[in-house]
Amino acid sequence: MIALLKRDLALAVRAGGGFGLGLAFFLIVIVLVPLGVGPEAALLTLIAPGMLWVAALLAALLSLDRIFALDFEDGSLPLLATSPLPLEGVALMKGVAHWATTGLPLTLAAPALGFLLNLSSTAYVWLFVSLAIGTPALSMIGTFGAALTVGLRRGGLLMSLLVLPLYVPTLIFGAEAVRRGADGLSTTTPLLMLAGITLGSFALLPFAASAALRVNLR
Amino acid sequence: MIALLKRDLALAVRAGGGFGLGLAFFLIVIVLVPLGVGPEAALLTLIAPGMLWVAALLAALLSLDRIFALDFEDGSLPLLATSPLPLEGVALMKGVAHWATTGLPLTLAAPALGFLLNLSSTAYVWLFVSLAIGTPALSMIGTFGAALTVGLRRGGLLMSLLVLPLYVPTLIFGAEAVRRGADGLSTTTPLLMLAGITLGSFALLPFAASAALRVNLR
Amino acid sequence: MSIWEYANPKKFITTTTPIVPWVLGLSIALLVVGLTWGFFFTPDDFRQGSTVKIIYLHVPAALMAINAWFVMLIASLIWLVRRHHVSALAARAAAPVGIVMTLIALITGAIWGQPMWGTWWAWDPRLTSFLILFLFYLGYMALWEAIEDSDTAADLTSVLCIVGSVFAVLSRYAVNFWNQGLHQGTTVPVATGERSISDIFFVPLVMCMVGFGLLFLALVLMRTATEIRARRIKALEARMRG
Amino acid sequence: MTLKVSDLAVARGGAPVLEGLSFDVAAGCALVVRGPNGIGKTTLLRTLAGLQPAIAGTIDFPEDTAAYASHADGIKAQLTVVENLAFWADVHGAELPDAVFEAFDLVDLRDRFAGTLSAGQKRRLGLARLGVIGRDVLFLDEPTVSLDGFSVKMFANWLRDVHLARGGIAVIATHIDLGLDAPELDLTPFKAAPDAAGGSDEAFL
Amino acid sequence: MTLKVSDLAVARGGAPVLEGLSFDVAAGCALVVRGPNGIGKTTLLRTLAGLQPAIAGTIDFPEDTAAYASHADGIKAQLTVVENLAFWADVHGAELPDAVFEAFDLVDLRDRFAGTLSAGQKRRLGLARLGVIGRDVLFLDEPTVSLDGFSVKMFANWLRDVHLARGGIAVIATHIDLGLDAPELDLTPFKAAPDAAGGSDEAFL
Ligand code: HEM
Ligand SMILES: Nc1ncnc2c1ncn2[C@@H]1O[C@H](COP(=O)(O)OP(=O)(O)OP(=O)(O)O)[C@@H](O)[C@H]1O
Ligand SMILES: Nc1ncnc2c1ncn2[C@@H]1O[C@H](COP(=O)(O)OP(=O)(O)OP(=O)(O)O)[C@@H](O)[C@H]1O
Ligand SMILES: [Mg+2]
Ligand SMILES: [Mg+2]
Repeated sequence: MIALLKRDLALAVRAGGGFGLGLAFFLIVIVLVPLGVGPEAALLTLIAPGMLWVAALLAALLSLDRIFALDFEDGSLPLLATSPLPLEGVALMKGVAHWATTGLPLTLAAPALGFLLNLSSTAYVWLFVSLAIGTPALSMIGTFGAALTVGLRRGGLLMSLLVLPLYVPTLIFGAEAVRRGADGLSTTTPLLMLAGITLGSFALLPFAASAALRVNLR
Repeated sequence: MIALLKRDLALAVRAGGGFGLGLAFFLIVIVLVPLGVGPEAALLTLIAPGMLWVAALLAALLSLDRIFALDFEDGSLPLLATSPLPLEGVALMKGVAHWATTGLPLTLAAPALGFLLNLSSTAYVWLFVSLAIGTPALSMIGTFGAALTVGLRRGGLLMSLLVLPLYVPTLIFGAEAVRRGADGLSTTTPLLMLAGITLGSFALLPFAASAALRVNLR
Repeated sequence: MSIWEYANPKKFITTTTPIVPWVLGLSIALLVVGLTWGFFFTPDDFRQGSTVKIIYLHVPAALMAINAWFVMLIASLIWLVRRHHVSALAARAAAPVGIVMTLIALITGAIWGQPMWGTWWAWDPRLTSFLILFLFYLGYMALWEAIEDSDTAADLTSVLCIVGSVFAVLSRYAVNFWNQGLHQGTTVPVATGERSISDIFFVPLVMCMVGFGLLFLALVLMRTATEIRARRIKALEARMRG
Repeated sequence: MTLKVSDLAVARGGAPVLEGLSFDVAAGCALVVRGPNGIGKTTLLRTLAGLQPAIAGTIDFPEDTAAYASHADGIKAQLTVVENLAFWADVHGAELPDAVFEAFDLVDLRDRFAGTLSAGQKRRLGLARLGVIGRDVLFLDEPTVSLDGFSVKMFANWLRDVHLARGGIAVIATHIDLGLDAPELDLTPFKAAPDAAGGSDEAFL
Repeated sequence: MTLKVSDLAVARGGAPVLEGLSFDVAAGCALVVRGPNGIGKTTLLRTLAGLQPAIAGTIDFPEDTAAYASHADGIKAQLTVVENLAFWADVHGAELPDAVFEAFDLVDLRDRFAGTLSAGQKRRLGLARLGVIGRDVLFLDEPTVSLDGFSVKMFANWLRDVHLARGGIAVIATHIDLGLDAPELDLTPFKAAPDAAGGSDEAFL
């Protein structure tokens, strides 16, 4: 299973791989928002926590279709399915690899980008913490969505449709944690909920994802 | 050339095609923003014009990689390139097909969705008009971006990176038109600029796109 | 004889075809009586005026919207465990009915909200979670449409339905949490059931709810039969080709 | 170790394709599957490899000993030849022996990115995977497509002298002659009748 | 109409692959290109078809008469067999003659979605495109991959009796014997020397 993780990370950093592009997309959404909404600093401060989380979510979403589609197209997936690796493990590793190439860089960069949206100073640490706790859930839920749509040609957009409603709780608790941080309130509850979602996703969704993969490989 | 348009539209409405998914994505982004930003109606009204345009832009963006990648993967593209169709015409038709399956439904639906963001009532008509004028430019610029990245495996995200800066003028003028409409100001200048961008894109970008395609097919 | 015999497509059609008109007739009768009673023979509410009467559409539709998802969930589980095609097709048939119910609830709510809260839409927890439910329906139906092979589609949509249900419940709690203390004054229901609604509203309301329930049942039975026949045509065509 | 197939029926896209297939392949033997386009060779091999369920009959061989190979070889264009093979060796917990590069004429191509290989070179890389993962029961769907005459012979030699010699089994669908001394199975007589049972739509007929 | 190639040199991935190639193919004649894997057959055909530039030499034949066909046939899985062919006919402003379906044994498959065809059936569909678009100069890269013996013969017959008979030209790269009575060109002697000129890096050497 570690071999799979290593390969996926190697592929991500090679030419044409996805590393850094999720981050770039995140940056661009953050840049577009002030262009669309207008430059008033007070307004931006108000919407910053929510928009940062929405941008993170969209960036995660946009790279989901890489998770299985490439392996499906070049025939790796049936070969992995008939290999000694359990398919649940494959799904789990795919989720981890997606997080390492998307969620992790995004989490590290988000505080630096917060200032583009004039995020209030008390919120930076909570932005970092909430993304660190919440983005793994985004990756794992996305892996499930990718597994559902892997057989379909360009299932990418359909996958977005399936995955986005599943992202709602993560988004709400994540943005709420940052907003409370910005207002100086306690962030314990939303962070606990986020942690719960992440743990639950990693515990259960690999099984759902591998079931979907098995059906799609049929 | 009409044959190509007809085929692309037929493919879009077949199973697994992209028709309606751009629209669904638009809807979902519009739903996510309040979930992230919070439910205050006054705040939403303020950011509605900008967010609607940003959402339209992201929806257009997400379906760009369908434009050429499918034809590239199954080998249609070299065959089209060696057919009697001029490659400029191919690029133009691809842009038109993308608009018909993404920009058009989005324009028709946007006013109905404006009320989710509590858009002020004077702005609805300008939202519709600005999207009707501006979304063709999004499709044509996107076609150029798709042509640039067609050879790359999963160029989708890289393409976003290339295309988004090109979208900036359209976004600024589009959102500005709606915002002025909401405030009861004159919308003539931004709408004229939008029209200019669209006409210019359709006049020039097919040539750029076909040049990019020729290089990528080499 | 076990209940599972009715899971045979032919048996299902022969059993339900004679029942459907009765169910449909009864539901229409109940709805006609309930709605007429509700609209014309109940007094206006002292605070809400005549707009209160939209409750006879709004509440039953909202209830059925949620129940339809439950039906889909149960049918999906049955399909995954026992692999009865009728079950999968019933889930498929329930989705469009459910999404229409959701839409009716949303639209009547919006129409109601305009005079009550002065806005078509507010991000109230209840409304928000309904909008999310709408998205779940949309995704579920899109997945059915996108997959060529029927059994594959049934399997995948069932998995989605189960995972989706968990997340729908989670969303409900999240939404409640998110809107806490932010949106006073618009806590939707004037009435939570029996307590603050007087009998004079209550009896026609119950009639409408039962009427909607039966209507849902009739529509799902009819649509399931249609789906079965469509599958049958597809199967026969496949055989003729092969 | 034997591969025993009895009274097998397989379906594709919900419709029965083949029925009543029975055959045994003993350790160290190969079976060449033949038949016109569309008869069901690919479907049969996928079923044997466990990628899709059979609609009737039994397939019997020791678990976790099978490997499947088709036109799509799971080759990553951005990895080099060595990296591609090393990955599959790793997944199967096997070594990456140098002999494989010689057996499949990949010595000169070791450090080339797989994306820059020609059709036949890519095919050789795909086949080399079989030499790496050390599975005993191989299901091969048109393994020699795009290979030149020399490479076909080379592959046949590997199959005979390495794989079968150590007691392996191979079931091979092919349209060309591999030069293997193996029994052939023509699928034409096993074509499913138009009204054959077992399709996924059966309940609806 | 003749295809005249003189002193051609072609490159792949920036490196020269073949050099000094000269040959003529007259109207009504075919040329079979042979050579081991990786020698440059695909590169040569792509260059002839105008999909990539030559690094030296000239290629001469009437403009807009060429068609290229390789493993990827531009088949849309979501369109039926008829729809796929009708599209290409439309693009080339040609009719869709019924004879094509017979010539390529597609009569029974007319209304099947192309995605549900077997490998060989798909290949036949891809080849049928050549019968529809009415181009005179065909560049075919391993056209018979995955075809059974009967289909290979059928294709060879179409090529001889329809395409060449009406004065067409065909250049075919293949590893198997098509049973065509055509001259063969072995590329091995034309392999570019390691220090051949014309690579994209030349200015830096
Ligand atoms: C788009 C807007 C709306 C949506 C989506 C919506 C949704 C719902 C839902 C889901 C229920 C059923 C809850 C249950 O029984 O558990 C419900 C019930 C109800 N709604 Fe709405 N609602 C909307 C607008 C309104 C408005 C504007 C009013 C009136 C001011 C209203 C008044 C009620 C009442 C009185 C009930 C019955 C309460 C009960 O039985 O618990 N709703 N609504
Ligand atoms: N994209 C590429 N980048 C760099 N080199 C390449 C690329 N594709 C092929 N080559 C190399 O160019 C040479 C010629 O390749 P080409 O595909 O033309 O061979 P071929 O004769 O068609 O072989 P085959 O019979 O295997 O199809 C080979 O040595 C190959 O390794
Ligand atoms: N995805 C699919 N859906 C429905 N039918 C299919 C599908 N794929 C193949 N078929 C049909 O199933 C039958 C068996 O196909 P299969 O691919 O097993 O044939 P094959 O013997 O491998 O042929 P070939 O030699 O052309 O590869 C064919 O009639 C084919 O048309
Ligand atoms: Mg096959
Ligand atoms: Mg080649």
